[in-house]
Amino acid sequence: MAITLDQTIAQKQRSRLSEFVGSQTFWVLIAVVLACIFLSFATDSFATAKNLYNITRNVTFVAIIALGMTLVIITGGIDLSVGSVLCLCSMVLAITMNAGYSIEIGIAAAVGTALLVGAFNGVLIAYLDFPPFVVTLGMLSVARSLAMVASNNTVVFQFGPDHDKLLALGGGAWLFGIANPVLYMVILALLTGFVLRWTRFGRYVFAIGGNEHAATLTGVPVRRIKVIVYMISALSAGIAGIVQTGWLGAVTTNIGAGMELQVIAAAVIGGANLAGGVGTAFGALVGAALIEVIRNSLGLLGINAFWQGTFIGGAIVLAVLFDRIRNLRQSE
Amino acid sequence: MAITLDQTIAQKQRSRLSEFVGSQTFWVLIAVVLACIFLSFATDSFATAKNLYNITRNVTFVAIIALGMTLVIITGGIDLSVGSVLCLCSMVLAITMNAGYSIEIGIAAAVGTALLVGAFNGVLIAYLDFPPFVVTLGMLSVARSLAMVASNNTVVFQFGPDHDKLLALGGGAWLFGIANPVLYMVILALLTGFVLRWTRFGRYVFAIGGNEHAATLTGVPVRRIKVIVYMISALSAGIAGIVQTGWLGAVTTNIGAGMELQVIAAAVIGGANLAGGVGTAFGALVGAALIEVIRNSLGLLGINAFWQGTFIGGAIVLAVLFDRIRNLRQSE
Amino acid sequence: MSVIAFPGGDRRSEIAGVWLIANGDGKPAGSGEDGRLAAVLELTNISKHFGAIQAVNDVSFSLEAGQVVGLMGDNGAGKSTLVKMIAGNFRPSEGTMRLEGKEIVMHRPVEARQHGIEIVHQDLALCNNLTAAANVFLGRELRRGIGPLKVLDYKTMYRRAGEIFKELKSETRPRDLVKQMSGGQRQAVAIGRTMLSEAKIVLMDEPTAAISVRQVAEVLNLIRELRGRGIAVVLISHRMPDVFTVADRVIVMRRGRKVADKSIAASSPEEVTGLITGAIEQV
Amino acid sequence: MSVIAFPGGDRRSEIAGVWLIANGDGKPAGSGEDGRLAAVLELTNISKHFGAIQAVNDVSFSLEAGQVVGLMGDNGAGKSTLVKMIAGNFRPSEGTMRLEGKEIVMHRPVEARQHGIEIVHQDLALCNNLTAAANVFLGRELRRGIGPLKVLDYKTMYRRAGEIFKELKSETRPRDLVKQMSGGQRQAVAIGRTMLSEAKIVLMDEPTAAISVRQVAEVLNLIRELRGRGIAVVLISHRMPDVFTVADRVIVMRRGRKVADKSIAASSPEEVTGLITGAIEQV
Amino acid sequence: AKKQLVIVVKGLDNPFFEAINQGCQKWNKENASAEYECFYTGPASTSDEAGEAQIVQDMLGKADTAAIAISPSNAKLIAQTLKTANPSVPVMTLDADLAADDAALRKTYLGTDNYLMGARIGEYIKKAKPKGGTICTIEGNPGADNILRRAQGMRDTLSGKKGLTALKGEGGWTEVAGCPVFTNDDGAKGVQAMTDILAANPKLDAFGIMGGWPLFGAPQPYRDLFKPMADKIGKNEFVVGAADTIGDEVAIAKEGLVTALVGQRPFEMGYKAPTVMMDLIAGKKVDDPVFTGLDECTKDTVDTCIQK
Ligand SMILES: Nc1ncnc2c1ncn2[C@@H]1O[C@H](COP(=O)(O)OP(=O)(O)OP(=O)(O)O)[C@@H](O)[C@H]1O
Ligand SMILES: Nc1ncnc2c1ncn2[C@@H]1O[C@H](COP(=O)(O)OP(=O)(O)OP(=O)(O)O)[C@@H](O)[C@H]1O
Ligand SMILES: [Mg+2]
Ligand SMILES: [Mg+2]
Repeated sequence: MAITLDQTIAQKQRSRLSEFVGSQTFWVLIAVVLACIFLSFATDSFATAKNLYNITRNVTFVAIIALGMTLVIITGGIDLSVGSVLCLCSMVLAITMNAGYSIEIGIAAAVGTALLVGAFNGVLIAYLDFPPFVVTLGMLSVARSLAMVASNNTVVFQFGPDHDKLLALGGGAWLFGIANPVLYMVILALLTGFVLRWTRFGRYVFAIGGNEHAATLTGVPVRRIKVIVYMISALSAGIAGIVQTGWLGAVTTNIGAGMELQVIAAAVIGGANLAGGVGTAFGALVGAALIEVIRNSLGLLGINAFWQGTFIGGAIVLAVLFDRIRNLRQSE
Repeated sequence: MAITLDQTIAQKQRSRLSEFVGSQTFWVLIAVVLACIFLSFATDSFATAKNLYNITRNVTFVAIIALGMTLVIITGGIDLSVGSVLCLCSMVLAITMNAGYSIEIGIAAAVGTALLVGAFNGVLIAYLDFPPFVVTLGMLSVARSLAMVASNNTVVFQFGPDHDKLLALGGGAWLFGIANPVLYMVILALLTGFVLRWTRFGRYVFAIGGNEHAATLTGVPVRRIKVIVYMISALSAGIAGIVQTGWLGAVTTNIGAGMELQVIAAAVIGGANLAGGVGTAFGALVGAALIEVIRNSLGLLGINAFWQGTFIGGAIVLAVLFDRIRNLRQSE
Repeated sequence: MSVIAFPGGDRRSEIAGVWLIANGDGKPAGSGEDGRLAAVLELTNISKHFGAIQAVNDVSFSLEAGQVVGLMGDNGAGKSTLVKMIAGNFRPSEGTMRLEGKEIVMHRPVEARQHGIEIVHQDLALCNNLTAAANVFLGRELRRGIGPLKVLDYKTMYRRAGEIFKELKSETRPRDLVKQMSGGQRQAVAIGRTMLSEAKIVLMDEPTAAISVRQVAEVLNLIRELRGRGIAVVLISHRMPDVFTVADRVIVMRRGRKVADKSIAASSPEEVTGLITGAIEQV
Repeated sequence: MSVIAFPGGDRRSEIAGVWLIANGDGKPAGSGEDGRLAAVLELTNISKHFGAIQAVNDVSFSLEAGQVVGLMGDNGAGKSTLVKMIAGNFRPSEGTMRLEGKEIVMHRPVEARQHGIEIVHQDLALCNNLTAAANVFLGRELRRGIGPLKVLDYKTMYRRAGEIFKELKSETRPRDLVKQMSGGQRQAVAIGRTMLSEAKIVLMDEPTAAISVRQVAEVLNLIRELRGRGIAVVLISHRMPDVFTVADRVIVMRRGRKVADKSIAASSPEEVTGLITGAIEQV
Repeated sequence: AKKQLVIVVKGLDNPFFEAINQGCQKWNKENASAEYECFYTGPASTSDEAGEAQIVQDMLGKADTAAIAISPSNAKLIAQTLKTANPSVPVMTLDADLAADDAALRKTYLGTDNYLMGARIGEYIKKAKPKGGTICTIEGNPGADNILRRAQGMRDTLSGKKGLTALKGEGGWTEVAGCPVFTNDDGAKGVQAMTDILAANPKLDAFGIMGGWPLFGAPQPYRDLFKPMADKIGKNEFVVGAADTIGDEVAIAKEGLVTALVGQRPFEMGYKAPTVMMDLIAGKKVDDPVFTGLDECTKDTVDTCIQK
């Protein structure tokens, strides 16, 4: 044969680009872009600076949590508690600051709470082999209940001496008129992307999702990694909670209710596979963007509120349809 | 050796009883019984005919859907749309009867709607290989939206000529003072148990959950069975919706909201394994009962309402803990 | 159930009894008169591609009753794909199959079974959460009852599965979950499936991989017994000694094509190795 | 990367180069002076139970550098459990292990590797969603960078994995996903892991099950090469010919106990078969 | 144990009901030696209608319960529950009432006149823009009857006609496409939807906010949205009439970012309920309904508008 062993070994099967073009993330991105182009022509109000500012900002909260969720999903797990954890962390932040502590202490308390909750989830899942669905479903209930207990179920809207700092943190636009939450989202996405691709930790996350047993046998510290992953997921919810508190300027005990399903939808639309082993940080953003663009467009196009659920539900299914069709074509 | 091949082959490894005693369902049942005994002594009001009547009736709606959900979970799937399907079916029933049709036609319309929704879910999952989580998440959004469209978001509380029949169906107590919904639940549970244990269909449901690939290779009509399973799940939600409508006497577009997580919790607490292959009809009832007893007891014991979520979430985790501890002890 | 040790000499009649019940037909089929072998199955120009992958390419051969054919080839040569087509798991992209002279097209594994074609899959295709008996009868559960109301006949299934395991000399309890079973027991369950009805053809996809020498000997014995009954057996194996011990004929595949089809007596392990690796192009 | 065909004669030095880089130490370890074999590993009264199951029962033996030991036994005899203990996957319930005379207790697979013990697992232990190179380096990724900020060194890992596959004569592309690979390629990836560092002991749990004759020959060659370098090899296999071709010594286990431990020259396939099945009680 | 005067609210996740709880607790503190105590409960989520009915049953089954005040989220359902339970203790409604034909099931209603509340919001809007214009109604949970009643009150006032479900030019007012918007009691969602509606309809004249979520749940984005329009609001070129005076809402009114607030007095409800229940137990004659007042705030009256 003319092809030597060297050549075969050196061969790349597919370039990174062709791989990306074949991915679900790519098709969803195309859908988002097409939708944006369509809306720019169909309505006067879509392609305005103000609307784009709003859209990008609205995307962030779901997107930030979807980054953490993507890690969880890559390991083959799921985290249903994120909406409640967001609520709990916002409340801890609000109460701490309301009691007169500085913003640093408030954020530290919120982050600490998030890490604690995540560690609890993670330890039960990794060390006691609980099903992630069950543990985080329990936590969904517990975390919101604790937020009620902590706040005595009141609206907190006074954040003590650092009130304005907190509002600036979440509501300001420090750079080129881009909303701050968007900056955080981009930074966190780059960080997540970097971790997944370039660090040993990221490699292990994928390995666990691909074949947990194999990862254990080859000496990957599977349990430790899993605990960290659930801590990151809770942390991302906590960060979203802190930013959202700064944006909203008030915390009630029902913020983040039902958010878990939106976040999971965003991650899955962006290409994460609930069976584990597959997912990207970029996909999480794209998935969140698709959901927000649809929501925004329904408002702009003046579509009856009753129908909105149908469109959003339909979009969730359609996003995955691309991927299915491609797979079906390939296998037959 | 003294033991012949015949003896070995004839040997039963464990009796059905010892198997049951080792199961999670058993431990949860014990927990339910202990809680009931404790409550009977701790409060005057628990062991009253009226309270028991209420508890048993309250259990039914979650329990009926948990029966269908258990089938889905045994095949290794999940159905997040049940709460919305319940709402849609209730609404279809209400609107049909409100328009002057008889109760039979109303029920037929509701059941037809449920089967249609279930078939849609099932076909996407079985034939197009969609992840169940995604499809039913989409349907969660779509079905409720359709209920809003259908009812124009009004409260329906007039059920036409057969109004009283419907209320009797759901609110009456035709037999020994047992609430009608309880009767339906028991009948459906016996039916589900029978199907799972004694029919070929039930056998196939377990086979698919155990090893879908193997089931396909041996000629089990995997796709057909999966479609039927999702239809049954939607049907159970539809039946619960019909009964609940009869009990409530009014339908709004937010009944059944968030019910999916309760139902899944009930099934899982009762011993169904989200990885597939394991689950019983009896377990679904026991799981639903545990949740209801906890809810009821918190009220009777006068525990601060804010803490309720913590107790219920904790119970979900604890229920699975029994099982985990047993497994850990066995494996080390 | 009987607790008396099962006397070896009886075994044959006992298992025939099983088949009699299952089929309502005790006559062993397929074996021609006085040793002349009849073609049971004939494949003509069978091909199968998955998208761009040509897994099986223009393969023709025939199986004769009472003949054991070893099917060998490198990993990915297309062996499993070929037998799966015969077993009704895949439909050929091209080509025809004839069973006892009649062309057949199968859409589902059940149809293959109705034609008397049984298969033991490479990965055994077992459901860990079911009992051994349930696995043996998977896809053709026995039921009893009247009219449309039929329930699973647990008792008979346990009994028959027990009889089959006895015949296989395997210490496998029909009521145990497959999850807890050893490799050899799992093998027995998978092979047990082929014995439910009077098969004409039994396809075995690496039945001897990863089982110990003891069980290998048992599987080879079983294959001999099948041959004795006039059943055509296809044995896929990477183990040269197995094929040369038990097979009458060997077919070698390379990259989806058939590169050899000759009697064992006329071949040698060295030649077959050469054919598999490509050192020998074709014979 | 070089596209020039790789000349066979160079291979040895090339792979030594790989090890040099990996270990910073090119000297083959473990081979005693002028052929005298030193005991590398010594197991004393090792037992392991899982709950009520006694998987390994009071097993003692020693491994010597440059010796290939065949480990045989029925399914469930405890072979995998035994080698997993040596590889640090399980800790023995009882008994001690001595590496080059020093008692060792290992808590994690990483520690076994640090001691120079490598294992190829029975089910290969591959992650389908990762590339071949990622699988080879799983658990000991190469990283570059300064201080605490270290990133994965993709380039070097691809290059080294390529070199290892070349050494194994396997047409395996380091950048391909394992998901799409053939049985032989998967095997190459799993075996490739053992070649990352200068091992003293390589444990192989059924490396030849379900791969074709061609690859079997390659694996056996590789084992010979390991022996040549003074590495102790434990080969678990159900394939009698493999063991008798390549092993110097054979250990037979039955129901968790060691029932034989003798040199190949002094044994025979028949005897070993008898020991496995229990026809011969013990030697 | 003391006999209990039970208050069952729609859901614990709403700060409005917490104000009721505060009133209830204040009563307890002031009446520490009384033979009764006020006990506050409800389902975790406002959307859990069946859950509320179950709690009502539990409470009616309890021996300690001396009287019960219910805030029904699904009026028909609670009516049905009461019918079957046939309670021996006095029952009243609080904050939200049963339907007119079920009125016999409860002794009295204590709370806001929701229709009047909507009508007052409508009057403020009408006063600011007598010629009418385009409007968008922001509602809460799609099933919430009190919110629907408020919306009806506002529509009736704006149009001068009874019972229209959507305004199409009646009285000069038109509801734009995509409205009403349901926020599901989520402040952020409410503001996001309002932002979209404003973007799609730059010439919109008014918002009628029937539940205060966008203001008290997301005060900062609300400010961001309306700060650029503060001038127009001041000049009545743009009108926002909103419900409730919870949290930051009054401050927002002070900044001139809302034309008028019409608030309920939940604290008063919680505080008064035990007394009303004790009267019912004692068999005294009680008015039906007992309305708690409305607090109406505009930019000029913010410092005095809230009844203490
Ligand atoms: N369902 C499928 N979809 C796509 N490709 C497939 C499928 N099944 C098999 N193939 C491909 O077809 C080719 C032949 O595979 P097959 O399993 O028949 O090989 P084999 O000879 O049985 O190998 P082995 O000895 O490893 O079992 C391989 O390249 C394989 O990847
Ligand atoms: N993690 C575990 N937990 C419980 N039991 C185990 C575990 N691993 C192995 N066993 C049991 O220990 C015994 C020995 O198993 P082992 O895998 O070592 O056998 P083996 O000799 O490798 O067999 P095979 O040839 O089939 O690979 C078996 O009875 C097995 O069921
Ligand atoms: Mg194969
Ligand atoms: Mg093994």
